[in-house]
Amino acid sequence: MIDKVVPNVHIALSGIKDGMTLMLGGFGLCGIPENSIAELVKMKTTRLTCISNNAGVDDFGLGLLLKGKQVKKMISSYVGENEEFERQMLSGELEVDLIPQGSLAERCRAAGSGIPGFYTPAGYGTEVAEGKEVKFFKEKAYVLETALEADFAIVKAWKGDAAGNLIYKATAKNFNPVMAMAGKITVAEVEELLPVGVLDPNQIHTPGIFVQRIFQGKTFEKRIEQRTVR
Amino acid sequence: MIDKVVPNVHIALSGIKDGMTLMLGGFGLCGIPENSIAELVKMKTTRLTCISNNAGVDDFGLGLLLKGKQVKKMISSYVGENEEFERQMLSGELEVDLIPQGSLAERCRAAGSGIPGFYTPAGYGTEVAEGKEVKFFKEKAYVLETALEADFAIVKAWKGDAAGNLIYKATAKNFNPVMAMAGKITVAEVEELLPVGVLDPNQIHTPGIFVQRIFQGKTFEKRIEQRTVR
Amino acid sequence: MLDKVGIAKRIAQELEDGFYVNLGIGIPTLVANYVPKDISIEFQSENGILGMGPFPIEGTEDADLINAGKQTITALDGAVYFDSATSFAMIRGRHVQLTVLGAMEVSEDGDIANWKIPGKMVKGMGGAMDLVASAENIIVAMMHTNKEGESKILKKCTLPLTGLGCVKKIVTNLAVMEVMSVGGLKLLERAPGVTVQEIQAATEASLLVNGEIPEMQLVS
Amino acid sequence: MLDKVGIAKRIAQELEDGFYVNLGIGIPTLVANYVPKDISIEFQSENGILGMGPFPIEGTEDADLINAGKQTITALDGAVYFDSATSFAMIRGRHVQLTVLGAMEVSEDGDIANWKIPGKMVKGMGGAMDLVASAENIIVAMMHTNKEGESKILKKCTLPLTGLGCVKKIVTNLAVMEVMSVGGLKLLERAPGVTVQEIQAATEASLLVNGEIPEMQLVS
Repeated sequence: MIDKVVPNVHIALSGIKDGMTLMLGGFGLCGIPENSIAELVKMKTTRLTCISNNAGVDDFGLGLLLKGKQVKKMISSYVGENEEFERQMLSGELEVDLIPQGSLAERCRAAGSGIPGFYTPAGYGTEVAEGKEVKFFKEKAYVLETALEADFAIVKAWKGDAAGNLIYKATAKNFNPVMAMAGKITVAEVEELLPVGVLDPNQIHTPGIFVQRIFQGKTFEKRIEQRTVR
Repeated sequence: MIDKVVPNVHIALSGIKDGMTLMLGGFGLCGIPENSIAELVKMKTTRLTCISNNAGVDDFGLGLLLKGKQVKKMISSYVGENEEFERQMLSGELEVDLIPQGSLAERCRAAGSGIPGFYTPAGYGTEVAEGKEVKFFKEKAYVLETALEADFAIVKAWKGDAAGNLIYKATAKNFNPVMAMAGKITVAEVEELLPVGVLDPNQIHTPGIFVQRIFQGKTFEKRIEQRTVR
Repeated sequence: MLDKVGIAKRIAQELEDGFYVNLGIGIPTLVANYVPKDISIEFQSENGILGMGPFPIEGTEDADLINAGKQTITALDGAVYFDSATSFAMIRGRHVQLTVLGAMEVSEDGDIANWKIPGKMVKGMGGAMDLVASAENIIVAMMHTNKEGESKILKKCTLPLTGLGCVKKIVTNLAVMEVMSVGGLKLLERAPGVTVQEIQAATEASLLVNGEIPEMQLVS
Repeated sequence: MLDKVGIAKRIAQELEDGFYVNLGIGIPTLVANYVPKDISIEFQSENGILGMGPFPIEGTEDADLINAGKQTITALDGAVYFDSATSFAMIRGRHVQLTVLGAMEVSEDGDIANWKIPGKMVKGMGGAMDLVASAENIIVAMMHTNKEGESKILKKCTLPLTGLGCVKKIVTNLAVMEVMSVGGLKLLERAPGVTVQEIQAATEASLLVNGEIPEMQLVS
């Protein structure tokens, strides 16, 4: 067994430098690597390119990095709920690359899978396809999309073991498994770090081979963005 | 819940006709849909194109279909252990299309994922790449491979429920999940068919949306191809 | 004339037994409340759940269980969770039979614009571009005209497109229309109390009116 | 001169702590028996297991648990099972650090042929083409010459290729050689009791011999 455990978030994120590209798992505030984001705020790393489906809210998630002006560019599919984001984007301080959600997910998976490019129907005939190669298969048009790589992928899982194997809970899975595959270095923060041999090898979502560092997260606030009840 | 249960293998395979393309899960004799193969032998369906990583052995697995001369073409990555196969192939009765194993898996997944084509390094510079488009990404050459579709995909799972959700056991998983995605009609035979609500929604390998018919297999011989012990 | 609930009720009539359905944010979400009792439907939410149930009972909300609108939800028996790549495999691979989306504009060729207004803050397309480019059956739920009374059913979209030639049917507060394969819209039904002339006046797109146009039948 | 076990032992010296390793059928499989005690390695088998253990104790064989050679195996603590697409994502995506394969021929440019002999029954390439095209580090384990004594280390492969310019190192019964980035092979080590002249005589490919060539150091 190859041991991936690091003692804390500080060591887990060592090596992250100004100007790097980071992938961060999560959908909205669900399944985001809270402990790592808090550490990135402390590290004051700047000029980051962040690949994440969303950009958090003003005072939580990636919004915290935006507030500290640590982000140079966001690559996302939807960046709604964030006033500081809007201000920086409209003022030109922040570059934003918007990508269809399915293409974003597949581009991460492609990077992790050694597939440099693939064809998707998403975005054909729209500005998203501008400058991209178009190819017809069975008389339908598809756009060439390429693998999206990151220096670090930072994901959040429910359970994990020392070998780096990960299990996610419910819809907190979302982008975490595909991003875990795509990082040159993948860091996983988990709610519960278990000894090797406890997790059923049939039930693992992310095989440890994709994970370079794993640590037990200290606190998980798990904030709810839209609390709706019956 | 959309109920996918059919009472038996006979009804599960209804609609399979001469000349159709079938995908069959399994690696060697591990995780193959035994009950469905036995039924196909009974059905005497001919001129089949079978997409399966291997071709079984002389008296088990896909070897049974070959023996009955039901197969017109095999699309596989490795077809070693089968004398009847060799005879039919050398005599020209059987067409054989050999595909790198990773490309075979990814082409099934691509079909199920609405991705008509992708680039892979596998086979570049070899006869496998002849006639295929080559594209360079970061100065490395890749070959365009296309989605591989099937009229029916027939898979074997360990546990399943009425909604068509599937869980595989150990390395009997292999090609089953990617083929389950790729069939116009996907049939799953399971060792244990459970009521809906029993399976943990976090632990399902194949979501029921990919499966059109599911049935409880009658017998599983699960023959071992190479019994090796310490 | 229909309100938003009326539009949702009319779209619910398009559901068929065994359909997997993806509902967009806004009016489409309301469709879930009017599924006919005698059919089985499953709702897919592209953030990673199939078999989505109603909102949770107060006190049982789970931060790890949300829908694509980031709302807390529940899971029904038979539900399954999956990652984003698998989710869009379902969508792109046409395993989801019906997608219901809102729109800012729809053209008579089935083009749809629903993600960007030049000069305004752009929030992103989310999964909309994948959904419209992939679904075999896309129904748009929208108001027929904007606040200024101008038609949103156009000859050509003026806003940046979300997808090209993909809408199959449009259900508005005034009418049900079909996008014909040769281009142009065909009027199928009138909303209760709305005349064909009123619909024509509110529609910039070419609208084929063939014979008597029936009024929608909505069960309450 | 080395036997097959000797070749496996020499290749085992190439293993580094933390490596994920894929071993082909034949001599490569033997490498698993000689992993240095002080390092941690995990074996991937492309049919869908990471953390492969030894063969099972008689009576505990499980038909659902095999390796890519279709042999019954066991799983170690920390093992994980996965589907074939994920397996080749690991391989193509370069998450597997080292691949050890057998070969029929290798060229001085690192081309490899190991799947097809024209006129003979072709069994297929299995995962070999994906492995050689993807791995960052490919070591070939083979006999230096064929049964007729002819070199299998050639200027150009004569058999249909499995992969182009992908082999990094060759370990044979006679020698360890490196494929140089400019092309051509460099002799790194001699097998015990084998002279540089004997190696040169058995090698058709261009072979750079630079200074004194050390003999392999094999711990028993």
